[in-house]
Amino acid sequence: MLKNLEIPSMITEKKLKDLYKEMWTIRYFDEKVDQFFAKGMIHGTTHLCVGQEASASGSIAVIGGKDKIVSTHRGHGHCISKEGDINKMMAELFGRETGYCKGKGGSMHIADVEKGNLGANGIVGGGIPLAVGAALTSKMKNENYVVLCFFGDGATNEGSFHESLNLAAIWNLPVIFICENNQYGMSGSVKEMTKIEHIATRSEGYGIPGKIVDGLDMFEIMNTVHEAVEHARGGNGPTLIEMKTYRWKGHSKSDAKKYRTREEENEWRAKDGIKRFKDALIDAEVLTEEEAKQLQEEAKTSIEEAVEFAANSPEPSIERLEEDVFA
Amino acid sequence: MLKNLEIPSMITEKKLKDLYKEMWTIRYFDEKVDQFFAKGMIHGTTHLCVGQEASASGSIAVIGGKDKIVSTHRGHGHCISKEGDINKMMAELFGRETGYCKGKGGSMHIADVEKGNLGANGIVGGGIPLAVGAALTSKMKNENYVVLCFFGDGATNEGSFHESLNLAAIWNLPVIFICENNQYGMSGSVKEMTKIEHIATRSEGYGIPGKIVDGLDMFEIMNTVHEAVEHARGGNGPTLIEMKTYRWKGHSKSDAKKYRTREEENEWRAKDGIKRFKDALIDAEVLTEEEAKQLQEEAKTSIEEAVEFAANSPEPSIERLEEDVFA
Amino acid sequence: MTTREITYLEAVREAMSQEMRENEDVFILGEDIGVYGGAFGVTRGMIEEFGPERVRNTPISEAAIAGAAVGSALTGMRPILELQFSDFITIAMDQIVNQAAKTRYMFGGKGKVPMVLRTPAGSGTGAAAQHSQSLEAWMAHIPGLKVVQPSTAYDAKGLLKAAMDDDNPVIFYEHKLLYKTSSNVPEESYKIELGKADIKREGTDVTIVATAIMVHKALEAAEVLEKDGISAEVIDPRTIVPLDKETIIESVKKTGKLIVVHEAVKRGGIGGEIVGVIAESEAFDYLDAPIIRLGGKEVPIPYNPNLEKAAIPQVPDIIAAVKKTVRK
Amino acid sequence: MTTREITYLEAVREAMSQEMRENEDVFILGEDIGVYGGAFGVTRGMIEEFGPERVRNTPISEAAIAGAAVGSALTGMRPILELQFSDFITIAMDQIVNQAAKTRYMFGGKGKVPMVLRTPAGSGTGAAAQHSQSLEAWMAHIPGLKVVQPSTAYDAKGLLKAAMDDDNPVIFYEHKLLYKTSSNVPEESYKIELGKADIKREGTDVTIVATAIMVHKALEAAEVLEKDGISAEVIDPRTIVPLDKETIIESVKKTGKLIVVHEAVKRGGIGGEIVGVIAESEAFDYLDAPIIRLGGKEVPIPYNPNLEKAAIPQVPDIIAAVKKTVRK
Ligand SMILES: Cc1ncc(C[n+]2csc(CCOP(=O)(O)OP(=O)(O)O)c2C)c(N)n1
Ligand SMILES: Cc1ncc(C[n+]2csc(CCOP(=O)(O)OP(=O)(O)O)c2C)c(N)n1
Ligand SMILES: [Mg+2]
Ligand SMILES: [Mg+2]
Repeated sequence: MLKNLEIPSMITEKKLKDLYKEMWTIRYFDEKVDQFFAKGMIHGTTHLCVGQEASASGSIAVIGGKDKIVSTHRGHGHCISKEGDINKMMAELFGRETGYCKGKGGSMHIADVEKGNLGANGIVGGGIPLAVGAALTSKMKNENYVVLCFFGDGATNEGSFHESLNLAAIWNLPVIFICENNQYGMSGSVKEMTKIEHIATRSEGYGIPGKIVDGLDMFEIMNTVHEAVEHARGGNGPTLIEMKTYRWKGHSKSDAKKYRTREEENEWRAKDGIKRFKDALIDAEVLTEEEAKQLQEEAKTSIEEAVEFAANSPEPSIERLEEDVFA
Repeated sequence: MLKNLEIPSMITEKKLKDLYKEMWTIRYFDEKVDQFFAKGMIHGTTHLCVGQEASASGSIAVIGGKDKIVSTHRGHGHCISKEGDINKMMAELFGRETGYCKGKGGSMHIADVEKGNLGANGIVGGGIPLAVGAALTSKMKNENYVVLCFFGDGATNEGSFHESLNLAAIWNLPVIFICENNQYGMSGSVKEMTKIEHIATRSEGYGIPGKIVDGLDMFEIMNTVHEAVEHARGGNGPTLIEMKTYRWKGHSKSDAKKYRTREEENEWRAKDGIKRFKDALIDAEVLTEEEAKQLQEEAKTSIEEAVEFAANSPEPSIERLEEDVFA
Repeated sequence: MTTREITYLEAVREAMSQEMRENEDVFILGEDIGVYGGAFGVTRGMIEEFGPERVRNTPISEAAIAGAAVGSALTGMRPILELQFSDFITIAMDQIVNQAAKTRYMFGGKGKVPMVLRTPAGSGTGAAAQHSQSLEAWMAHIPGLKVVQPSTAYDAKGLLKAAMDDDNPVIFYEHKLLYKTSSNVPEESYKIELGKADIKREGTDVTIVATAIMVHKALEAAEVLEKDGISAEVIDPRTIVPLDKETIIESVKKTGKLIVVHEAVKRGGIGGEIVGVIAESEAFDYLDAPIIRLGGKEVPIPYNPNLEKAAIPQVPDIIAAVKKTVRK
Repeated sequence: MTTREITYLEAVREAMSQEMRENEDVFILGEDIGVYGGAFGVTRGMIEEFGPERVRNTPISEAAIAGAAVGSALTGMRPILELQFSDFITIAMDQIVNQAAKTRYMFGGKGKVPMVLRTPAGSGTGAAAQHSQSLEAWMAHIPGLKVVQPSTAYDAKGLLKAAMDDDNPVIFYEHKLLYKTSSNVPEESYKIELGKADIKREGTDVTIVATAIMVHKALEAAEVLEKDGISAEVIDPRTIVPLDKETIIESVKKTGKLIVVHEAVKRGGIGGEIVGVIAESEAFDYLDAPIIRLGGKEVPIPYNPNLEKAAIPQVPDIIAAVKKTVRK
């Protein structure tokens, strides 16, 4: 344990610094994407995770390279945390040949199968059964990896959520279901769309543990996910973890945010997960203000470089259109 | 309250006798159908509710004519309890013009829309969202009817179950979800297919009351459903009621029942809901042995008449094939 | 009738609003259709007028909301279900195909399911593989469903009125890229009968049957072709179930040549059905060139805008197909 | 190769069992496939041989089990998913259509989804509207899926081997009424390449393209027609994706007449696709009669056995169609 910090043992001082930088990388990445969309420079739509960095970074921090994640439409953070290459990400958003999906997928389909990121998904709840399948492989092939399955609060009202949790439960599969409860679907609030206080309550219907964590507290996140991962690796099956968080931006490209108040937004912004992490690290003397500033700066620069890379990459040639359908 | 019997106030002595006869009608109906199928006299397949009469009869006993039910593939009992016409039912199984569906539906699609039976359903879990819709109409049109929505234990693992309960919960709809937990799907036991002790636990994930009742105890069933109906009529939304019961026969036409033991079957058969009801009624002096025998006899005769009716009914003419697709 | 130019999107909204003012049984349900106004803004302002009971914001539960629509229709309401993207019908298929479409028949002619499922289809917005499909052929294959694909604001309003008046489940496809297009639309409520094709342009040399957004591409192509002395007739079936076979057959008898164009993947698309109808009809004997179908390539819709465009027929493809046919 | 007569059902089981003995990555999942042996008994005995880890009984959760198959395929397994009735694909559509079919393309050519979805289709068992559909045309419309419809025990075994060897999602339709039919089948494992039609009977006067159970009805019709001096060629595409266009085109060039027969509802069925392929091919010029498509009527499958039979093409319908065509 690092001075005063209760954290999983694999989290070194170096890792904490990396995480701090990673969180800024995520934020700057999505801030940049936001600007591009606002200027109409990017095709399609996108879902930004500004404000939600902690649930991605904290969760993925405690798993290893052979472990896997299943992400969502709001997936840039997950990808970056799972050792994603921001150049390839930005290139994909630009629709370029050098992007993760050769420009064929766009924001909603970025995946990095080699690194264990089984992909964002454009279908709300669509990735949850996939995570169960990936965990089944781990079990059947004795590969001993775990799968972190991310989804939003809105997704927990899809049938796929229900069926998947039950299936993973009865088969004791090594999958951790992580609900990033940012209080809203597109516009429907959890309060309106469910009659329960906490989504974690739903775990009871599947006979698996349910946990509620402050989704802006990196330490609570790391500890809780770590515990669930150990539980899963021990052959004890899945856990449902609800992380209370908030998206700072609108749902997607165009969103007047009429369904929530400015006050609410400000309250949540004040709880900024990055700032809290920084304060804790400085408190624990892992980081100095100076270093913090530098890491933040490095993150920012890396995004500029990614933009550079993307902008200089070629468009996919039309001849590629009909490739990649079948293996 | 009738002597020593705790029952909802609308249940008169006459009604109790009717119910006793009704339960036998259900049993004899399905025993007869079983014979016909065994002899290959009926086309298709069927799902018999022999042994499960109480959950149908007891539940439907406490609702009125304008209330509605949504039934399942194992739906003969529900239909009979909801004032179904056994002649039309038998004729439907025979595929005749005079059947409920003019011979077009068969066992899995018997419906009596006028009587408030919105139909059996061949899709496990397929009727649950329909029940929510019917309850929505009640609310929007201020019709103040309730909907009893039946489904099996297996159906509670379908996404439609989950989505529907949540939707009915947040909209406070007057629907009572009744899980006839007969311990098995086709062959998968509740023990294998869920990790929970009681399906009623799932109610917690929707913020609605969950009740567990002995599905072979007519009185417990009537009281519990009655309470849920009052709750719903009061605008307080749905309840999930789990009724523990057992199907005496195989799942459908052909079933070697390898997934369960003879001992288990015998244990459950010993708890026969009809016999228990009779004993209680005799105890309470609502019924004499004599009367009981007579009612049972009447039930049996009515089935013979239904067979007669069906057998003498005409086949639908081929010209009718393309009718009834559109209204 | 007083008309004015409004957009396709406004036409859809106006048809719903007028109907909801007149018929208490009509209501709309769907994801984010309240203050958000729906993913494409079609219902914007409606919750303010009709309130949250009649403009019902739902959870993200496509199966349940589709089933709730079916169940409410079966018991006397006339729901309009807005499905955020037509691709999401994949989650609601049981309720649409096994329940809504079959209920009346299975019940032997009892009960009816008067509902409209409105949903935006098609590519062109960069939303990629899971948000850009054109799956109307699936629906057309299911007895018990009617399938509508308006191509103009005028048609959208009149066809939606007919769909809402129909006592059966109607799948109403709105093409995303058409939402902002406009045409002259009467202020009053009016109905365009389901099953009547519209000859969007008369011609004598070749018949082009085109659906949804392809109607506009076909018209563009026809204009170019005119300069080359080729007179193309452009037919918009408007509803693919029921399909107005007569109008197409008559046209082919006149021109002797047929091109069918849709955005949906060509393989298994509704184009095959139209070709089949002609190939077994009296018009067959009038054909003097092979029938050409144009449709989407056999790929999921890609993200990159150039690839995205190349995945579906464009004006030059139509021109080339016509020239090939006419030259024969 | 040693052959013996076994049923279609046994052939399917044997193909799976042989593969599972050879390849540890292959497993099967589905509802009641354990001691119950599956709704039609196809997997009977398999859990005893392979154990419950490789013959996985699932809850009634079609979306999740389909998704679990996709997810496990994407990570290195080769699952076979048994869907109890093909109608239930309506509940698993998102996972099949939006995930399995598109994953590789969306990911820009990374990842693969080697899975087989086996499922019984068709009418004739009295199971009525929700258990008797033939929905293969839906699948054929989706880029990224392959679609197989074996008509004999021999084909079933060889095609299933090819499907299991394929690195892509394959939808494998088994016709319920064919399960008990038998033919000579080699004991050893063998593969029939996907995309190769089989000429089940050679002929010169008319080409009949028939799928699944209709192959047998077409053969019966051909025998009757022979007595009337009409020589019919019967082609079984065996896989509708990929479709062996060449074989069909060559045949039509020879006979000049085409009948297409399938059990699925004619409107929007795969017959339209086949007609479309011919109508735009070089074979068009050889046609000397309209092409007749036979398919299911525009009704849900009814329960009554007479109505049920009348809802789909029967031998006399095929004979009548051929006579009408040949007379022309
Ligand atoms: C099946 C499906 N339904 C609806 C949508 C449209 N949609 C995209 S994101 C979204 C909200 C999802 O909410 P949540 O799961 O809470 O995730 P968040 O966006 O808040 O991260 C909706 C409705 C979709 N993509 N897929
Ligand atoms: C969607 C769907 N999946 C599978 C089936 C096949 N099937 C019919 S009944 C049944 C078992 C249902 O179990 P349960 O819900 O417990 O009802 P029970 O039969 O025990 O009354 C199954 C698997 C079906 N009809 N529909
Ligand atoms: Mg959310
Ligand atoms: Mg059961």
